[in-house]
Amino acid sequence: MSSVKQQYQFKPGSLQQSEPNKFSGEQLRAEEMIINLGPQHPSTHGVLRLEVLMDGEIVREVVPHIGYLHRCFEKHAENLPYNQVIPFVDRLDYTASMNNEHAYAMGVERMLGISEQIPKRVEYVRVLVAELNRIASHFIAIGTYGIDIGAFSPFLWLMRDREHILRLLEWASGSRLLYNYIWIGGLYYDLPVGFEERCREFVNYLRPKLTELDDILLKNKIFIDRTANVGVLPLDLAINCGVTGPMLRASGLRFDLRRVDGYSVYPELEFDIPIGDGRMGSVGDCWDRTYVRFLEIHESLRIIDQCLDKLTTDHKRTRDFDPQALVPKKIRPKAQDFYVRAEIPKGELGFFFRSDGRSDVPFRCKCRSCSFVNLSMLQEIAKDILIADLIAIVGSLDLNIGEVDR
Amino acid sequence: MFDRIVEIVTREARHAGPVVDENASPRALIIDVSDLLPVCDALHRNPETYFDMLTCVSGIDNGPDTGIMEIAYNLYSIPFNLQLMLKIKLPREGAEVPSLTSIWKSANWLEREVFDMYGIRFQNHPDLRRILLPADWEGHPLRKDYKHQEYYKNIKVD
Amino acid sequence: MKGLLDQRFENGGAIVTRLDDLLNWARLSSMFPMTFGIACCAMEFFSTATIYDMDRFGMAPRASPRQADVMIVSGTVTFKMAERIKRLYEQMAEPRYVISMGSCSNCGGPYWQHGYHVVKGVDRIVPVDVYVPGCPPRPEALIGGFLKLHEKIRSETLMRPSAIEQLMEKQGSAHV
Amino acid sequence: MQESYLSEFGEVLIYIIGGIVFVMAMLFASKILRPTRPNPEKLTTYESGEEPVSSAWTQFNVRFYVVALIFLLFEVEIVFLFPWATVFAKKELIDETAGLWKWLAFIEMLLFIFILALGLAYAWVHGFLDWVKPNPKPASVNSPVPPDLYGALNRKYAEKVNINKDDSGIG
Repeated sequence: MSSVKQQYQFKPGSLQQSEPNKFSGEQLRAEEMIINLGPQHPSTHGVLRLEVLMDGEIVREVVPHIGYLHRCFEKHAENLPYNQVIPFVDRLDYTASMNNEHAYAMGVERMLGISEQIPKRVEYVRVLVAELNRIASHFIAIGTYGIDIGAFSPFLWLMRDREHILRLLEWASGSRLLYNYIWIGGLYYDLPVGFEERCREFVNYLRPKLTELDDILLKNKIFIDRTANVGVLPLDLAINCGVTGPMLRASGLRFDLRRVDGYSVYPELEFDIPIGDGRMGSVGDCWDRTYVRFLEIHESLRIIDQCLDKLTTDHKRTRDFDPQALVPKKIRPKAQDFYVRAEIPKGELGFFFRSDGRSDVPFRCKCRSCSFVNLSMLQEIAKDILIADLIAIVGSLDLNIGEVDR
Repeated sequence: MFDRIVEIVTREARHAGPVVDENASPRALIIDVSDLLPVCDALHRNPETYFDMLTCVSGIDNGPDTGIMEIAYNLYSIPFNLQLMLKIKLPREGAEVPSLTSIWKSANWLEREVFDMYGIRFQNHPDLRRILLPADWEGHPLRKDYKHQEYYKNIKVD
Repeated sequence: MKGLLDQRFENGGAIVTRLDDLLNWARLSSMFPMTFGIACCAMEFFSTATIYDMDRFGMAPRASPRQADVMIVSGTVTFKMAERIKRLYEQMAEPRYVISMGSCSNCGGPYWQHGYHVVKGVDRIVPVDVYVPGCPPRPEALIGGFLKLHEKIRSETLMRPSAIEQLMEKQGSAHV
Repeated sequence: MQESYLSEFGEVLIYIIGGIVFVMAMLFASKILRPTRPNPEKLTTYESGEEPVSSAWTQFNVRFYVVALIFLLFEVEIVFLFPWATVFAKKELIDETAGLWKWLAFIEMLLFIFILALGLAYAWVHGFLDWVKPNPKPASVNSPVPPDLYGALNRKYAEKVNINKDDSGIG
C-alpha cells in the first residue's frame, strides 16, 4: 500500500485557471465552436494541446497550448556541473539523444578550447552514433505520421527497423533510449568489438527496406492525396518564423548546419542536402516534409558508410586508445557568452551558455529548441483549413514535446 | 564584416553607442533598450546584412546583488551566413522591452518564454501570456532569487 | 443503487469464489491500456506495443479513457498535467488500474531535486497499482509490470476483507 | 390471402418485440451488475482531458442539412423502387394487359426518376453539392531579402564540395 496521501482534490473550473482558453464561449459566433485536441490525444504525439476554433469543418484558428511537459531543463542546468547536465540534455529530444549530446558536448568543448584536440576516432564515432540516432528519429517521425494519416503497417515496419538501431546503440552505450554516451572531451567508452561489422550489416539490411517504405507509404495514392498541397509553408514565412531543419529544407532552401557550419568531421564526409521540390503538390507541403526526411535517411546511411570506412581503416581501434583521455577533470570555461548550434533531426538545436569563470556550473544555459520554434509557426499556416488537414499538418511538423517544453 | 555591422548599429543607436563584447561567441554588441527596435529593423533590412532569422532569445538574471537582467538576442543571416548576438541590460524590477514580433514572427513565443521565466514584459506583444508554466503559478522560476511555492492546488511542491 | 460488483459479500462460499475467478480472468485477459504517452517512457511503451507484442496479453490500446481499463503513466508528470491526469483517471470506467512507468512518475526521477514544475510521484494524484522502475524502463520491465498487475487482479475478490478490517479497527483503537 | 398477410406482419412484430426485450434485458443486467461510482469529473464530457468549452447544443453549419436532404433524395428513390420491382415483372399483370403493363410501369418509373434527377440537377447547378472548400492563406511577410540570394545559397550547397571552415561568418 502506498503511504503517500493523495493530495489533489477536484475543484470545478480549476483546469481553466491553470491554462485558460484564448477564446471564450461568449465571443463565438453562432456557428463556431471550440474543440480541444489534447493533451491526451493520439494524434498530437505527446501532451500538446491545440485549442481549435472551428466553423463547421473549417478550422478558423489554432492556439497551441504547451508546457504540459515542462521539466525545468534550464533550472537543472544552472544547478549542476557541466558534465552532469548531459543526462538532462538526453531527455530534451528523447528520440534523438545522441544528437543532443553531440551538440552540447561540442559547445562545452569549444568553450574550453579543446575542440581541436579531440581525436578523430572519437569524432567519427560521435558522428556515426548521431547519424544512427537521426535515422531512428526519422523513423518515428514518418511512422507516427503514417498513423495520423491512417496507415498503420508502415509504423510497425519502421519500429521493427528502429529496434535494430536501438540494439546497436545499446550495445555501444548500455542504454536503449537515453544514452549518456558522448561525454565532454570524449566518449563513455569505445565502440564494442565487432560493432562496425554489425553496423555494416544493418546498413545493408536497411537499404532495401527503405525502398519498401517508399512504395508502401510515401508513393501511396492515399498518402499523397492526404498530404500533397496541404499545409504549404512558403519560404519567406518559414525563415521569418525561425523554422529550421527538414521543414525549412522542404520549403526549398538548402540549409543544413552540418554543411553550413561544418562542425565535427562533417566537412570530410560526402552527403547531399535534400530539399523539397513540390513533386506531388507545391513546394513546402506536408508530403515534401515527409519526403525530405525520407531522403535524409538515405544521406545518413551514406554518412554511416563513410564513417565505418574511416573507423575500419584510418582511425582503427587500437589497444591503447582511450576515448576518455581528454575528458577534463574540472570543467571551468573562462567567463564568456557562448552560443553553439548543431543540426539535430528536428532542426537547429542551440545552447546559449554564460559561464562566470569561477565555477563548474553554467551561470545560464538556455536551450534553443527547434520543435518549440517550429511549433510556433503552426498558427500562421493552420488558418481556413479542414480539420483533417490540421492533423496532417501537426504530424508533419515532427514535434517532440520533450523538446518543445524542455 | 563585423566592423560593418558595428557601423550600421552605431548609425541607428541614438541613445548610446554599442559596446562590443569580444569574449562572446558569436561576437556580441551591447546596446541600449530604447535602440533595440530601430537597430534590429535596420539589421533586418540592410542589404549588406539581411539578418532574416531570429534564432534565440535568452534572458539572463545576474542576481539580486547586481540588480541587472540581460536579454541576449541571437540573430542569423542566412544569405550571408552571419551570426550576431545583441545584448541589452535591464533593471531587475519593472523591466519593459519593445517586442520584436513586428520584425520576426519567431520572436512571439521566444519572448513569451522570457516573460514566463523572468517576468520581463514586452511592449506591443500581441499575446503576452505565460507559455510553459500554468497561468496561476507564482513567481518567475529562472530568477536567481526564486523560491518555489509550497503548494500548488494542494499538491506539495518539493 | 449500488451495483452487484460494488457489494462486499460476507460469506460467499463456492459461488462467489467461482464468480471471482471468472471476473478476474475476464479482467486480466483484456486489459485495454489508454493511448497516453507523456514523455520518454512513451517511446518504450510504443516499443512494447509493437515489437514486444503487447497484444498477447490481450492489451489493445484504446484512444478514449471511457474504453480503457489501465492507465500507463509513461513519463514525467508536471503540475500543469497533474489535473488532467486526474481527470482522465476519473473518466475511466471501473475497475481501473494505474501503472506508473518510469522513475519520473514513481518519484520524480532525475527531476526530484530542482524540478520545481515536476510532481514528485504520480501517486500524489491517482492511486497507483504497479510501479515499474527504470529511466526509461525496458519493454521487458514494462511487461513485468503487466504480469504483476495480472497477479494483483487475480487475487481480487468480492469477499469483504474482514481480517484486514478487524486488524485496522484494532490499530485504529490502539492509536486512539 | 389476407390471413397470410397478417401473419407475416405478426412475425415482424414478434421480431421487433424480441429485439426490444433482448436489449432491455442486457441493459438491466449490466445495470444491476456494474459498479456505479459517479462524481462530477467523471460525468463531464470527455474532451481529451480538458474542460469542455460552451455547450454542445450549438448551431451547426446549414450545409450539413442540405447534404442530408440531398441524401434523402436517393433514399426516397430506393424506397419506391423496391415495391415497384416486385410488381414490375409479375406475369399475371402482364398477361392481363397484353404486355402493356410492363411498358406502363417502366415509363412511370422513368418519369419518377427523371423528376428526382431534376431536383438533383437543380441542387448541383446551384452549387449545393460543393462542400465548402478550405482556402488556406498563410500569413504574408514582406521579406526584404531578394529570393535569388536564397537561390544562390541552394546552388552553393548543392555542390558536393564542402565549404571552408573559415567561411562561417563571425562565429
